[in-house]
Amino acid sequence: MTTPEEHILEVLKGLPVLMTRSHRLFLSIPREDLIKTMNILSSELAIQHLSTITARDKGNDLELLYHFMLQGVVITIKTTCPKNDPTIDSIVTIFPSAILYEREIHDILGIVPRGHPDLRRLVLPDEWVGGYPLRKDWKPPAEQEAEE
Amino acid sequence: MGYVKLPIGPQHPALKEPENFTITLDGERVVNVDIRIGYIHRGIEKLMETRTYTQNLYLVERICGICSYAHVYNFTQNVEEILGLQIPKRAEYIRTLFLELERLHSHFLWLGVAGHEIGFDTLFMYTWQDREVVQDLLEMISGNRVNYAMNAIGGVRRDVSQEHRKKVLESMDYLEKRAEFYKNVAINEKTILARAENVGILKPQVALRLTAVGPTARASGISVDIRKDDPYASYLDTPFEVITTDTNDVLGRVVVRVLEIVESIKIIRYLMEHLPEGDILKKAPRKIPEGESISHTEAPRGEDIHYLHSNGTEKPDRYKVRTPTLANLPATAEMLKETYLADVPIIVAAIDPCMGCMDRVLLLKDGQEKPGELISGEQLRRYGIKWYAERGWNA
Amino acid sequence: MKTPGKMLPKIIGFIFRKPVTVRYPKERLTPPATLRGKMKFHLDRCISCGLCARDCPSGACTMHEIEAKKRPVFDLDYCTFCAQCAESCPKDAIEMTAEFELAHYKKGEAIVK
Amino acid sequence: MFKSLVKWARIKSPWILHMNCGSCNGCDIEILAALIPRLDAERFGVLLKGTPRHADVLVCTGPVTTQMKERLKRVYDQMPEPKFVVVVGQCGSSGGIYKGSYAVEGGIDTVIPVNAYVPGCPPRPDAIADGIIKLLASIKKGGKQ
Amino acid sequence: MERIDILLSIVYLLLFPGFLFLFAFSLFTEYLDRKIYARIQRRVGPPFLQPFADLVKLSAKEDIVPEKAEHFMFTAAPLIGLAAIFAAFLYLPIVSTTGLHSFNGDLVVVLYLLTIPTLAMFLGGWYSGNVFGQKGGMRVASLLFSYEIPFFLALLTPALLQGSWKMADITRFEATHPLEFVVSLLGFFIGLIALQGKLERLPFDIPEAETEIVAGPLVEYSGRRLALFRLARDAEMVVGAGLIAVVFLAGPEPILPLEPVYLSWLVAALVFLLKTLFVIFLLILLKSAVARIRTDQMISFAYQWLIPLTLVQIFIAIIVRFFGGI
Repeated sequence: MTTPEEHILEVLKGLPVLMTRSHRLFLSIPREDLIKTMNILSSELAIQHLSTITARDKGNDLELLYHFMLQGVVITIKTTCPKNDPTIDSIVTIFPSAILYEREIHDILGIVPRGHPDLRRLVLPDEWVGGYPLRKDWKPPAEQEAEE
Repeated sequence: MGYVKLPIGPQHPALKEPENFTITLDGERVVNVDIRIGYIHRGIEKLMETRTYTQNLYLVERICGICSYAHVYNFTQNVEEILGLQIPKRAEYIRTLFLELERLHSHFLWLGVAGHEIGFDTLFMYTWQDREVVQDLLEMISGNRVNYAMNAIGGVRRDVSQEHRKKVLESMDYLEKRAEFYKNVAINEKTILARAENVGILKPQVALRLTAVGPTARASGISVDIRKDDPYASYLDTPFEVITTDTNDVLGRVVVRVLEIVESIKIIRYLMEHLPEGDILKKAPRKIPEGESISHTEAPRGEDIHYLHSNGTEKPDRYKVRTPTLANLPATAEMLKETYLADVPIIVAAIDPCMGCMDRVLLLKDGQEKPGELISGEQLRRYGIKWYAERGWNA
Repeated sequence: MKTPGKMLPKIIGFIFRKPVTVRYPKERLTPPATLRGKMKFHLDRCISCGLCARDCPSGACTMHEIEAKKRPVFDLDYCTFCAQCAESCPKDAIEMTAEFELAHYKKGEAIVK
Repeated sequence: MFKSLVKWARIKSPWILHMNCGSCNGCDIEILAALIPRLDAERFGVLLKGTPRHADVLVCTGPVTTQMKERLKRVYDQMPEPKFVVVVGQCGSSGGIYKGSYAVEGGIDTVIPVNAYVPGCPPRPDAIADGIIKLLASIKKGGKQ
Repeated sequence: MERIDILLSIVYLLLFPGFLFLFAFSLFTEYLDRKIYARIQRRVGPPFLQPFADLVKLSAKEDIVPEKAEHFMFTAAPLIGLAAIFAAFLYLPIVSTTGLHSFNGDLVVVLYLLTIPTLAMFLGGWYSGNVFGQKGGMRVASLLFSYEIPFFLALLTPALLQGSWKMADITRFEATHPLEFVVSLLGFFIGLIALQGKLERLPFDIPEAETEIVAGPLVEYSGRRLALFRLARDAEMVVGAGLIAVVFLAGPEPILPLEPVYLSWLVAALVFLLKTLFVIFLLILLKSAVARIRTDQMISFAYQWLIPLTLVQIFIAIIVRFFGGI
């Protein structure tokens, strides 16, 4: 019997999959390939469980991590987008539960998922004007004003 | 009288935490639900980047007061993975003990809350009284009833003595009897059945598609349990079963939780009887090398996943938390459709919502899958704000 | 059988039995000895290292210069009672006691020096 | 005579409204735990009410997030006089562990006047009962009428 | 002689068993209700004077009329409710078989008077201008018929058996025919359940379901008016339970011919009170071990079970009467 990891590695053969420890797989892809990869995950691996989407500020780039789970194995798809063009294809049509997580990253880091059906202001209060708090160069509104 | 919009929350007796469900009603039937969360967004993720790992131990605990230990466990597991630190076996067992005690207390708490939501206050009083037994154990071992501050990076801070062991085992006997009693009440009391059976239906396919987790998913017949799928702590050693039911309704969620109480009791017995000797704490450095790690655990409410990226300093570079309640929200919106107003509290309660967890980053969720079904989400929201301002009620 | 009032036969007797209530404040629950309550500070053991203030997660413990000696001052309004300060202290100058009735009327009234 | 009767009634019948202004739930469940058979706050006449119109004592928890600030104020304004506020937990008292976050105000008393503080994270249910008793004692002594 | 009559009337109206007594007894039943409920939950429960303290405290509180509320109706609703209850109480035969103003058909008058507090509740909720209050008011109104019909019909049974609409006659008849209770046993329980619904207590506290619509019609009420509503609720419990005690359990009967006459009145009142307390006790037990049901479930319960069963009861009564009575 093959373990879930072996099964995944078999399907994703040819892609640069990194295994840090058992049950943890990482795969870095360019952002153009995102939808293609997601389709593979969804159709060939029959993954339905998107755990969450993490985004982080790497300095000049913003890194996105899509954490999926299949039988206890966490598969993380990594991709980046530059800070001056923070857009990414939305995966809502493939994974409906991403609707929440994409709004979250839109709100706290200002990444725009293209094709997202409902991108209302969702981070922080409605009247929030202070920018994206989880970016590294972010400062609290009070400090921003003081600098100006 | 046409459609009525009823705001439940942010300050509402059904929700012990501030959230807002704007419910559109046609008579007593729910036409639409708009879920607005984020009232208790405290910016913890950003705050964590400004604190040292030691300080974060306590901050991460306060993401949520009910499943606090699951969060701390995830945090320490992440840090230890990056450090490559193997913690002592005894510490591992004590951590598992706490994870399970927490599940016990959370499930008892939930039973009471569910009883309260359907007006069964006697059940609420009884389960909470029994919950005190678990709380006493937690307090006895850790020194606090809720935020235990039990973990340190590299192990646990307090040991379990012989005396504690005896007390834990005694309490388990009592709790097992009580769990049996509640099971009987839940599946035989007619008025509970009237409120729980065929209420809040969540079909397995829908549950999978909307990534329901924890007892919510297991009540829809999906056998998902991180403790089995990706064993952490000492779950590999411990024998236990994953409880599922296939009724897909609130009653199923009650039964799953009651049976999980029984399973937890079994696990705790095993742990207490096989507690290995040895150290409980290994010294860890203050600076954590660069790296990244993902940790997920089966919190009482479902899969709780944390991501840590460290950059070689004393403070984390990015810490991300996704809590089970957030994952269950889309499913809740689905369950609420076409139900009665009276069922709203119990359906919401059935996922065991823990808004404190969810709101550490702010989110705004619109329950409508298809915007513009009644009026668009944006209009609805504007209307809601205006409504509050006009009525001055609790907005 | 599935009937309403299933619990009633089992619980009706409680009307005539003694309630389980602990009549606080007349009677008291005995808190366990491990309880993390109000801390006690031993000035004679303190070496003014400041480790407690460095590790305090909530800024309850701050270093102040009192009578020509740097020493920690604890404000209970900030304290999370995590006992990290007691753990960080190399000289065991901080000790947690089981005292937990700390309610007060004004902010800043509950200070441990 | 009538005045002292009213005072007596006020001390004997504190109805509470519990409001979470962004706490982690720890304090909230401990407040509820003060109502259960173990401590039974109804002995002091405490009833947990759902609407601010019925309540005498507002029991607040949490560091007051930006979003809850206005709502806390409004709930406080809706309560009929005389009203009292008890803060439970360290984050409600001062912002505590969340101090410095962009999303919190830092303490209930930055928004509304507070009559009593109960430190702890979270306090034991008996400590919360102690807070209520101390509040009632201060009403008895005079305090706010 | 006449002067003494007037004096007695005043005493009857104001002191015993009139307003003051009803006031005190209502508060006592609330205490009893909360205490027994607490004891079933293994708690100590409130102290003896708790309901009184609540009442005094509420009366001394600030009284807010929300801007959105219709001022007149909002203020009048609790008074209407309380007045109707107090009026209904006067007709109950308490100290003797006659009551103060006993006449043929007083049973029907009391039944109608008992409907008014419900309507007052609806009006209060509706005019409070709050969406929860309106929702609660709607629920009050929509549930009205589901318990009013069985309540009326169930209370008819003894009247049918006896052939009179006068409560005094009914109690007298019951005192002499104890078997009558057995025949109308079903009606007694239906009356109890319907009364529970009328009082909006568990499992029928749908109009003020705390976890759904906060406090229903009472959401905007504060201070004095809330106190009046609470008092009306307690008094309604006393009067409703008293009515059931009168109609099914023979009220103050059997009356002992004691000398002087007020001693026999006192004993009669005591008997009546004990019977009322028994009914209230049953109501409390019913409350303590059930969950709240839904509006639709309550309506279907009323139409599927309560009403047909009441009709069965009435049928039994008619047959018994047809074959020569008991």
